Amino acid sequence: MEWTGLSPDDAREKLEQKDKSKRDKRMSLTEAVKEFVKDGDHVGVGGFVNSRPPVAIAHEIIRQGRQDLSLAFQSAGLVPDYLMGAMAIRPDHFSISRLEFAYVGHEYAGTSSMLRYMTENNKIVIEDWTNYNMSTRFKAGSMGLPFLPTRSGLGGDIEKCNRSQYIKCPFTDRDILLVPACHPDVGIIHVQEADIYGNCRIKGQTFTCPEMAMASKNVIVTCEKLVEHDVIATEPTRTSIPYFAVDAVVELPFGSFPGLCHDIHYYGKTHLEYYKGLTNGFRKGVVEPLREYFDKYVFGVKDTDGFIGLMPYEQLKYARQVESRSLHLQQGLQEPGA
Amino acid sequence: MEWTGLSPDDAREKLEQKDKSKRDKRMSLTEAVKEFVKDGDHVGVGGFVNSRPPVAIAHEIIRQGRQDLSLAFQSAGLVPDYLMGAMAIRPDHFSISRLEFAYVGHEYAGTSSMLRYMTENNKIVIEDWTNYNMSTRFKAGSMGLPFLPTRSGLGGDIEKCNRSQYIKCPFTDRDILLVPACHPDVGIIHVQEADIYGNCRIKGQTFTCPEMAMASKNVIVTCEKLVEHDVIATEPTRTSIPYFAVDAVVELPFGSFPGLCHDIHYYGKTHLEYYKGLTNGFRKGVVEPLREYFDKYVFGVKDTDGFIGLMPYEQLKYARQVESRSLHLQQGLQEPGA
Amino acid sequence: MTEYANDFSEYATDFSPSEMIVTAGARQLENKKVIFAGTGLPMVGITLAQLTHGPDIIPVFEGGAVGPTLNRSLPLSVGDSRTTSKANFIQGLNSSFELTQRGFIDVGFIGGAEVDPYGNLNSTMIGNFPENYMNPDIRLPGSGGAGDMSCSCTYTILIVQHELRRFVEELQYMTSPGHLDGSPDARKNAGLQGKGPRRVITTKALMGFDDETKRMKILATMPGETVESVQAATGFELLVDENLYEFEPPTKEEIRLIREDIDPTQIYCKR
Amino acid sequence: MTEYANDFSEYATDFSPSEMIVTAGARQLENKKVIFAGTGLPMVGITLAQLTHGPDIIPVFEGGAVGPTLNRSLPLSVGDSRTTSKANFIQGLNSSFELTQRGFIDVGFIGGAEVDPYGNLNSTMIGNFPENYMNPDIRLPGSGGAGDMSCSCTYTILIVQHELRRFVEELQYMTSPGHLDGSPDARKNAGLQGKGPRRVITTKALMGFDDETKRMKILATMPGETVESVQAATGFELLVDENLYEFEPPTKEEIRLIREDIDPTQIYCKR
Repeated sequence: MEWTGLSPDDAREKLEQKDKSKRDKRMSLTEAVKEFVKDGDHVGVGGFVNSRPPVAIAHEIIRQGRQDLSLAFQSAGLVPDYLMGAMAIRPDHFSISRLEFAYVGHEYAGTSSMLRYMTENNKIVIEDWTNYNMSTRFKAGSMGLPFLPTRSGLGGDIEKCNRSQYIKCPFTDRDILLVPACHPDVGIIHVQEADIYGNCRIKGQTFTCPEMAMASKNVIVTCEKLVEHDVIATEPTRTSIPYFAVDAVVELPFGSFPGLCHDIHYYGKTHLEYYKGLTNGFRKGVVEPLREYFDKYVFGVKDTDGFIGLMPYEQLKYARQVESRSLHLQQGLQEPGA
Repeated sequence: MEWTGLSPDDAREKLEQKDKSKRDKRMSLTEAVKEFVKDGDHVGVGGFVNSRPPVAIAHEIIRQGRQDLSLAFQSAGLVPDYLMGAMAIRPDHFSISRLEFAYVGHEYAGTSSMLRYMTENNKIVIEDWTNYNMSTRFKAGSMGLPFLPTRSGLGGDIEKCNRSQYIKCPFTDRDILLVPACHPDVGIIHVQEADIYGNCRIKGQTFTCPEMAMASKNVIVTCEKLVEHDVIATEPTRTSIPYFAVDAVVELPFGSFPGLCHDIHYYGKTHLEYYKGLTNGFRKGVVEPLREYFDKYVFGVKDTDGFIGLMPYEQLKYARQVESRSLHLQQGLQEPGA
Repeated sequence: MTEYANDFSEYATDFSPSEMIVTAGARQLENKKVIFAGTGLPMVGITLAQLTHGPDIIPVFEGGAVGPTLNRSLPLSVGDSRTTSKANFIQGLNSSFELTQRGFIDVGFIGGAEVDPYGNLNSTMIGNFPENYMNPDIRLPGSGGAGDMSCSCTYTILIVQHELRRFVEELQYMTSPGHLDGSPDARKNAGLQGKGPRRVITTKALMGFDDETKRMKILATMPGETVESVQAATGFELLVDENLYEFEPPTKEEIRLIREDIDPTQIYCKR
Repeated sequence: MTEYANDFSEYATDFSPSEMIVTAGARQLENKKVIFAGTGLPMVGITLAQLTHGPDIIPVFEGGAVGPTLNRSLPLSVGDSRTTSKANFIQGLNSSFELTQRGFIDVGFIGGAEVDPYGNLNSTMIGNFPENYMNPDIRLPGSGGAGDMSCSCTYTILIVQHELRRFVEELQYMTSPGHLDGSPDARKNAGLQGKGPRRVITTKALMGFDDETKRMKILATMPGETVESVQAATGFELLVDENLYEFEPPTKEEIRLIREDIDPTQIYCKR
């Protein structure tokens, strides 16, 4: 078995050796990416499709430039599309060599042109799984197990393109699939709230973020809002990720924009669809607009504040207003610039 | 493999056939036990040691009388001690034939005299596991899997007395243990809050109650307090057990007394130690006081309200007052009758 | 054929293929059942069902929400915050799929790009598999959760656009298992738990599967279609049910709900 | 030998064996480490450590609490609500043990009834195993979580009452694996992750394990004890460390904390 990221025994060994004390882990995103994302790393991408995608972290990785990253996630849209877009534009500066995943796309906003470009032109190694397979792989890692059994991803062709293994269940005598753990070198996750130690509170669906955090060797968390440790300690059953699974805490409002951040803001639909349109164009040979996008929105800014600062205020305001509202309260709201 | 409770395939089949609609599931404890606990059933016991033990349900099962129950839990004290006590006193009326467990005892209050009596006199079949093994078995059941792998319960004699199986991990080539799922016929669980549909909110540690509920064929829940469905729907991330895993909801304050119920009341130490003392006496041949206890506190009352009604009010009040308080706020409080 | 309308005047006369398919999908969903909703048209269908005959349907979304009320406008994703409103229970992907694997989900409602006679779906690639797996002719988005729903929901309902190139005797890649090769106990022998696809809903027909051979058969033709026109758009031979009937058209009320209340900006349901 | 006191006048002169053992246990716990606390004396020891040199110790309890402050008086159980006060994270048993299996727990602090030279523990039964497994001479409570901590904490510290019948060459039943048969890589070959026992603390001695043979060796004798008196209470031959020393007695402050603040009603720590 060739492990991407860490093998289960290596992951255990590294964690045993780690300092698990409760200490202030705040740092800038620049520092965090410098320290925890290396060439060749296996990167676990938090969020789900375009919900809580770690866009800010992805942009910073692109700015700093890395080579030969591999990515692991269940379903994602913006983050792989930004990373593959950057590679398409400046492969000398940034590249990914492998994807382990279940879905790349934007659901309502269509399939991923960058996935099509990379695969149809044979620029990247892929390994297909189902959503549950990938979630299970992170879960196995978070549990300290080399594999978990599953009854998903069987019977068709998916199991033939990945490293899962059949066994005959010794209890039922029926075939069952085992999926190997996934231990990313680094997990990148955006959450609503964290304290300075790294205790995280996720609002709404957790997706597979807690499992990914606990499976990864290192974890960078960006949060909408830093909260007092007392807030965490008052209701510890609401902590989604315990502090000792986190290495860097970066307070970064709009850290998943133009994706959605539950309870904070809805999609930045206008910008999301704008970027999506540029990738569609790129796949059809219209290269320059995508390059200009990166020059302006990623390389042209120092950090996430710079990126968000380029968004029309009305779009940010709309995204905040429309989130978590009933149809009735949505009346009269309309996204500007759409 | 001989399955106690349901086999994984049977458990799946039964659940597929079940009505999973959202409907009012309130009933009396008498009705719930009559409908869902049958002779020969494999019973999953919720709670942990004497925290949230389903005492009221256990008493009602004893009152109604059942034969040949088998019990499954990680660590428990009062519930198995009540059930084994009842069997010791009136084996014609009530009996259990098998225990699958990791620990029977009361921690600070000592080991279980009833476990000693039953095993040392060869009256019961036992199967030893670790706490994590049993928790994993319920978890496997809750996940719809016939087994889960684990690195606990290996290397010693525990694995030799139970139905776990070694395999060589196909990914690491290292030995790893597989523990079979546990699907009780009925799970008995006490929680702090539930709505009429069966959505449950557990305060504090969940122990293994959610997993047990989702693994069991049927589930009886007693709750300290029935809450409006709106309370659940306002913060659904706090729901510990989803409604469709529950078959009967019984509002029953003090349903785990003299055990502890997080945030509601601390142990009824005086009564707990009183009962524990009677079982110690019984093992040494002093039979009558235990019989008198059951005649008074279990058979002599109609229901849980009757049992709690026999407790001195000051003890109930103390148990409520002392719960969740800092040492400072505990000053001046003292358990009456101790 | 008048289960949904009192008389012919209540039928819509102007509706698009997407609207027909969504209406047909909604009508297949029984009230009080637990229904795992795939992305796209299934989300519109489930909302329509909730607003008509199925107010007590329990939707489940793979992002982690069980039993929400879909009252915040159409979700743009199965991980959208709009799938969580007034839910009963919310966790994450592992939880949703474990509930499915355990048997809590009655129906999986899924879309697919390519389907074969046994209801197997492809949403991974067009091209030669395995030779060109790494560089396919067309790369599709991948399984997402569809492969999981297909494996473990008690049964599934599929929505597919009815085109010759999408209804093929042999898939180029099998992403989501249906009845596999149709042999007896094929699913069980493969290690699967759910019973597989029960219905296929298209712009042209409502289809089921033969009890014996597990091959697709026409149960009803959509308004304006015939067995011949359906067969002509299908790349394999379809069986025809002995009780074949004509599917009842959408009512004006159904179309109004789709256009005004559910998908006014035509996100999924084009006119 | 004066790490814990400035001069001899600070030592307690009146203390019980339990109080000695708890003090010794507490002193073995490093500050800022994650420590999984078994029931009974380990809970007293961890609280004492938090109140002295280890304010930043992170206690973990199998009931589900990570990193609580033990400020509500001594828990009567590892599932007690008192283990949850101001915790960082609370779930349930699977979560605690998964964290352990993953490698998040530095130290497991465990009590046991019977121990062998390799630090293997018995807390299941006295009698012939396997013959009399179903009807033992004495049935003990069972593994609880001790077997799990022994398997998967990075290392463990054991507390055992030092009596001849409890220190035996061969256990009647091995509940919690220590160094197994002491052979190289015995734990790894058995499929275990943690490194096994590092310290054994008793009323008579502080012990460790030989690097090569993995057999128990005396590191320090408790006040009033000698190598001979320790050996005389042990049912197998003990090695003696070349740097053997006399263990520093409890200070008056340590005893005061135990008696006044931690266990005033002598729940675990008898006088």
